[in-house]
Amino acid sequence: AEPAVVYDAGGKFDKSFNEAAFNGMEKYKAETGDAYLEFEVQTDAQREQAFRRMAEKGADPIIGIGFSQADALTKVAKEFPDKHFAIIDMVVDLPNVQSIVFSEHEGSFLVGMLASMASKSGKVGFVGGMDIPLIRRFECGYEQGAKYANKDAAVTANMTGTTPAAWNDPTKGTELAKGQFDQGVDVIFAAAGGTGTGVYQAAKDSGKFAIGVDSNQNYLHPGTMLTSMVKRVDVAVYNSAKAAKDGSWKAGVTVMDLAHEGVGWALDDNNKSLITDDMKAKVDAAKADIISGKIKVHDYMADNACTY
Amino acid sequence: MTAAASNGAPPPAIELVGINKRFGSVQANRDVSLRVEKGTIHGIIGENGAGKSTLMSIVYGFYEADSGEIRIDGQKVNIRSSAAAIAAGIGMVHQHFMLVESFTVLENVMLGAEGGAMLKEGASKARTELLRLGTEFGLTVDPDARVGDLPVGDQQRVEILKALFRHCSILILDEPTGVLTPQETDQLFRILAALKARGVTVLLITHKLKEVLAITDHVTVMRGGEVVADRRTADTNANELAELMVGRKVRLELEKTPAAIRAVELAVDALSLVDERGVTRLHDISFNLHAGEIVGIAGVSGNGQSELLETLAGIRTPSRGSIRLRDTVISADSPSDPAAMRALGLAHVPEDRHRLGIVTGFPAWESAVLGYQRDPKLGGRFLLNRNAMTGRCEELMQGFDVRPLQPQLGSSKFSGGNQQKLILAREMACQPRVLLVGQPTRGVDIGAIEFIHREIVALRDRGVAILLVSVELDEILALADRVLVMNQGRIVGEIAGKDADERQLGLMMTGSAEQQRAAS
Amino acid sequence: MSARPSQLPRWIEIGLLPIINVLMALVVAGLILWTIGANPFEAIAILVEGAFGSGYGWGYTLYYATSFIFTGLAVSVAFHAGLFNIGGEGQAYIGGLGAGVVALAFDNLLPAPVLVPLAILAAAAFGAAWAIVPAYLQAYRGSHIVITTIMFNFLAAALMVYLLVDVFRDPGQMSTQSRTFTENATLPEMATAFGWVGIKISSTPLNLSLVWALICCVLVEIFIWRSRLGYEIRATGLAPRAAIYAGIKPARVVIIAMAISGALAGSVGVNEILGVQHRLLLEFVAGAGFTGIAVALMGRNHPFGIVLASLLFGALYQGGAELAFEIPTITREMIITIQGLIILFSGALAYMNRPWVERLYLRLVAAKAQGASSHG
Amino acid sequence: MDDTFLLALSTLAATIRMATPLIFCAMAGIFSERSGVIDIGLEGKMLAAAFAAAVVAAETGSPFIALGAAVVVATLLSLVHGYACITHRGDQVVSGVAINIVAAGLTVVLGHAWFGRGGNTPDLTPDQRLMPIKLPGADTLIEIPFIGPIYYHIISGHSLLTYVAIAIVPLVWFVLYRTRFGLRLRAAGEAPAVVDTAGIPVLRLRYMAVMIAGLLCGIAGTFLSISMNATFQKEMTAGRGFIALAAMIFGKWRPWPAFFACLLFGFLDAIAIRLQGVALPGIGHVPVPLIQALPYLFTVVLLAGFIGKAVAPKALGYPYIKER
Ligand SMILES: Nc1ncnc2c1ncn2[C@@H]1O[C@H](COP(=O)(O)OP(=O)(O)OP(=O)(O)O)[C@@H](O)[C@H]1O
Ligand SMILES: Nc1ncnc2c1ncn2[C@@H]1O[C@H](COP(=O)(O)OP(=O)(O)OP(=O)(O)O)[C@@H](O)[C@H]1O
Ligand SMILES: [Mg+2]
Ligand SMILES: [Mg+2]
Repeated sequence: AEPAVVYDAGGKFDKSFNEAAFNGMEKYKAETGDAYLEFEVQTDAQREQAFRRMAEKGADPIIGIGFSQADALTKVAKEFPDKHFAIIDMVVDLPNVQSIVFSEHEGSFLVGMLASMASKSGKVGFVGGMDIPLIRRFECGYEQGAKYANKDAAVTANMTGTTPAAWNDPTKGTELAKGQFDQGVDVIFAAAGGTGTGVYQAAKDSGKFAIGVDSNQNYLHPGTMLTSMVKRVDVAVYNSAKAAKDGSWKAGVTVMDLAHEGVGWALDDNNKSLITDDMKAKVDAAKADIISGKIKVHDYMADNACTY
Repeated sequence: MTAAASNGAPPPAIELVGINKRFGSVQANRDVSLRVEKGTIHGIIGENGAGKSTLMSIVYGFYEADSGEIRIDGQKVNIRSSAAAIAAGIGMVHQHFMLVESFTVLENVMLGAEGGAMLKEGASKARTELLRLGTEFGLTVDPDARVGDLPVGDQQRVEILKALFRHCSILILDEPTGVLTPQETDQLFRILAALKARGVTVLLITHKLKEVLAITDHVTVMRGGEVVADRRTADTNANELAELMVGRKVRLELEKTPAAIRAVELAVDALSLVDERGVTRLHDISFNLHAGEIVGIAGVSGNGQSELLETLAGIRTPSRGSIRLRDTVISADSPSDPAAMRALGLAHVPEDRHRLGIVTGFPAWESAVLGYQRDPKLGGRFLLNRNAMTGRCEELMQGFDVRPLQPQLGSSKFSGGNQQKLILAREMACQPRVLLVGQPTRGVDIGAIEFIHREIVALRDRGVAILLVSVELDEILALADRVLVMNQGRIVGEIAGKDADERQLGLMMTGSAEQQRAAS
Repeated sequence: MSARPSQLPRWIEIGLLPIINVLMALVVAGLILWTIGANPFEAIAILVEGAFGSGYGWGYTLYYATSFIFTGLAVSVAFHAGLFNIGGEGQAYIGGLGAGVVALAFDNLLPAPVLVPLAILAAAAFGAAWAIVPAYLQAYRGSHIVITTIMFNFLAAALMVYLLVDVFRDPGQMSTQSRTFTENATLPEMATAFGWVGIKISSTPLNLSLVWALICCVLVEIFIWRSRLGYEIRATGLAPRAAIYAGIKPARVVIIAMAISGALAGSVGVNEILGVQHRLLLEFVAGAGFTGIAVALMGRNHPFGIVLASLLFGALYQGGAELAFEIPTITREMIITIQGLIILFSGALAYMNRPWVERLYLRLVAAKAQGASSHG
Repeated sequence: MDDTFLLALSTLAATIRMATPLIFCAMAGIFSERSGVIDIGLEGKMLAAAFAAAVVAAETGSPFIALGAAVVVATLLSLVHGYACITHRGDQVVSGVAINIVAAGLTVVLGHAWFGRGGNTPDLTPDQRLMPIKLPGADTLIEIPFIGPIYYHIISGHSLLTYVAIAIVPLVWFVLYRTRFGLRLRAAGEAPAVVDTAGIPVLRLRYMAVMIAGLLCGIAGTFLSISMNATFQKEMTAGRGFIALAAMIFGKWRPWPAFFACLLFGFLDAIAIRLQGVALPGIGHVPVPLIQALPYLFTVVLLAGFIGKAVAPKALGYPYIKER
């Protein structure tokens, strides 16, 4: 059966995690030659509709992208106990559902370290899309990482807005970035969907650094993009589809953390000149420490607070 | 064409041949033919809805005739837009002013004749020209005043100035005197005479036979969309014209018994009103209104009569002084509102019937209960009963001969006279103890005036106290038992109705006005 | 002859002309589909079939239409008072909050027959409250209602983000939503309701809110066109000065009309929160408030027209989704474009076809009359 | 002290940047609405223009050709609006809503068809964009205390289009109040029948007005996609058209007051950005969404407290029907 993917409201080209899922499916398609089904939801009611339609069409597995899909997916997964489902960023406890969650805070910690090591002013910035728990988890890990690398580092954080436009407002992103630059910030990590493009552009125009999110966005502005906090939704989606094809599919929770290469930071030709050996060494060490448990990165979701 | 010119006599300035115009089911003009000689003043009269305005709008390119021909100076012309009419030398003063209220006088005059892409150069020329026209014709208006702030009389001047400013050779005036005082009317007629002397052809629509007889050379009578008669003014008289218009004999004189005055219904004491902009509109007004009498308020429009009516009706709150209606005292401290005043038995026929008296977007049966929408007879606690409302409307229409007798028809589709009759019917039907009436016959035809006047007197005879505001001195003289003259927000004189005459009232109204003007 | 006093019979006016308009929109949409390589006939067949071809399609179409009826009525009631309420979006959002708050507070205490009506009232009350503030500011402070209602949309969004993240969210829960209500606070699905009387229909989000929406239509119809207050509202909207003359207090009318408007918009929360989601969540209004503007105006501000226009918009949403399911090359944005074109052609260009239809009709009538007279 | 001074400067500079698209759109709205045509479609026209500018800049490399293309596209949409509302007397609000929706959909459809990547257009290089301009002497004058930094931060360093935006306000004022065209246009919005009886074609005037509105929206869109940003992104106007509409009403349909309303909105936004995360004296940390709500709250308060009643052009929203 063909796999199916139901993207979240951001749409499959959000330059962010929906797009990562899309990339994963494209890779699957390229490797296996199998087609896949997809749908971009526009209203909340369409979520359930989409899962059910995919199930009725015989798709397998059916992958829901984003925490908002949980309720609809739960409902449909119960109706189709023989089908395989997967959900990203959320835990759904059913025997036919694979829940894939990412340790964004760990990845954010590493790019936070890089940010404060690259910063000359000791001030680093964060731009989030909306003030929601997921984004706070990014922010908290980033802050902790920045302070870990330089305990005097100051973190300035901004959220873009409170309507869906917050994820698609590069102009506001530009302005938020300029506002932070004016306060002395010289590296900004944006976890704000399409708004991030504005942040990166502003960094480029002002000769500062920016850090991408979800996908590897280093290619956007070589020389400006210090790195990207990658969240391997592509890998997760690919694995899930592949496992179903191979018959090795398993239900349960998969935690995509540093140890499992589920999150991380991107180093490639586009940014290698910006990352000194020293920086790389320190980050690699911290990574090892996190994996070994020596460094505890605080998960905002653990206690709804950023305490570390 | 040239043939006409060759036989010696100059061709008529305007000649209309077989004009037809239909609006839906209404044949507004039926095969209308008309000749207007150059350099004459030509009157057009007819009942409300006779098709006069429609005809003139066709000449002015505002409507397009379904068939027929227009000839100007013997040449057939095709007037498809106002621009074409203006190019043909036609100017028009519309029945409903065509003025931008938020603009200044100067801007209104310039609109369409700015004299260049930039306003500056044109404006200074226009200013000089206005000054010239002002002195030449005695038509002075402050060029920088906002038109919306001007009294209607001045707005009328602006309309005429607009036409003169464009140097038209044919001037159409659609009921220009409806809002003017006798003095202003005289002045307008002097202007028209001066224009005529200069070779301008004037077409004058009016409901006032006196005016027709006074100033026109020819008169055309219309009825039901058709021309029913054409007369040289010298060869006709008021009674004949009235009969031609209405199609029956009309009694032009109102018969009225002396008033049987009873108790005071409405007592106004030292009433003053300062408006939102801080201008004092009413100054220390005091008078009593008794049951069974008609008190007329005479005055040039814009001297506080409208504000007086609105204050008495509860629309405005007095700034000082008081109004006592039966046992209720209304003052700044204990304000009232129109609904409360109605409940006390006060009815009000507003001056501005289009904007106040009816809701033009409502069908007649809804407008027929405006102000009485809370009347328990019209429905239950929350809901209105449509049958009751339509029934009420039909009764009112029958009682006052409102035509057409169609409660479902949109309020705006009735002619002014019929709208007015409906409003009067509505306000009189509630058996008020006090009736405020503003300009009850403005723009209304003779037949309807006769009817309305008789109804007002009949109401008085039933013991209602009536306050009548009118700029028509004829009307005041015909109806009022007592006349108060208003000027600049004050009452400047009082005369018993039987002693009053036009000249004397006119002097009181304007004489002091000129004194004031000279003083300031 | 002007377009105003129509000479067309009603079946042309409200039947044939709208159909011609929608057909024109479909032709243009078809052209666009054709340029991107989709088969327009197939696509339009899927769209129509998807919206109306099955009980399932009808269910979704009517479910969307329910919200649009509420917001369309909301816009129209304000419109009758001469007010342009752009704030339906925010009022609906806060209405949902009202329903949700009551549900969360009492869903373990009160039985459904008590709680659901209470939550419905709360939705209306919260929506009304959110509309009354701009109304008050317009009535007594002269603030322009268009601006204040736009601002109140943003304020509602901000408030909801705050509440859902920091107040109503279960700690440890990633989703920006409250806990799910118990059965006591849910409005039954239409499928369930039909089940009570033994009729089986497909399970869709369509719920009893539709009945409430239709009741609201009737109530609005009666209120606006037959009640004393409705008379006063319309008088104020059409002729403010005449209304004052008639003893109507404009400030009172503004506040009452906006309160009713807000209550109607707030009822979107009944459909979405009590009927479908059974929990509070972010962005559940999804533009229904703005769609209500187009719905009201296309429905000529009349409940019956609003129901028809809502049905059209509901069909576009549901049929559009089916189109996206069935034809992979047709994206979400393609469907948005088609929706926009249909609004353009059957809404804004609604009068475009009238002159020629009128001419044609009059000619046919004249020919018939002539034929009849020559034969008779 | 020095820090607060610099903060103030940066806030003001941000104010001007944020206000730029609003100014163009508000002026566009003034033209259209003063002629009697409601323009809810500012958002859609700006969005379509942003798209056109980004596409053409990427293809031709010239920001000025891009500007021209954006203006053409936005003006074409205006013509659609005019055709619906002026010629066919369609509802002006519905037409505007339709334009907004079509623009939101079509930009992505076309962008995706041409470039892939979900409607984003290719990233632009600085020479394809309208970059900030450093005014002569900015670098040397900055040494002068007080005046220097003001010159450097606030006056210098903006996009060409920002300067155009500021210059356009007196121009709009001049056109509206000092030219024949403006006089007629304002009259068309107040009393179209008067304009008609003065022999001036009302419909043509209104068409001109909506086309000028299109032109100005075109510049606004260009500013967003190739000056402020370096790419087009779906729905990147993010509601600015509506805020501009609010600014226009706030300014009572007059150019200067509307201009100041735009600056005010820009300023409140700039302030709110800088207040996030700052502990307010006496209140402490305010939740971020509430800070984000401040500009809107302020607007409501200002509107209720200080601004008199706004009266729309009398004929606004009414198609001119000449009965024949
Ligand atoms: N725009 C219109 N649409 C429909 N019917 C109209 C229109 N204008 C005029 N009519 C009808 O045409 C007839 C003639 O109207 P017209 O305005 O010419 O009358 P009038 O002689 O000027 O009346 P009045 O003395 O009241 O000014 C009326 O019966 C009216 O109902
Ligand atoms: N849109 C319309 N539809 C139908 N009839 C109309 C329309 N507009 C005007 N009329 C008719 O045209 C005639 C003249 O209208 P108008 O408003 O000028 O009334 P009027 O009697 O001339 O008013 P006034 O009392 O101010 O002189 C009226 O008989 C009215 O019925
Ligand atoms: Mg007339
Ligand atoms: Mg008349």
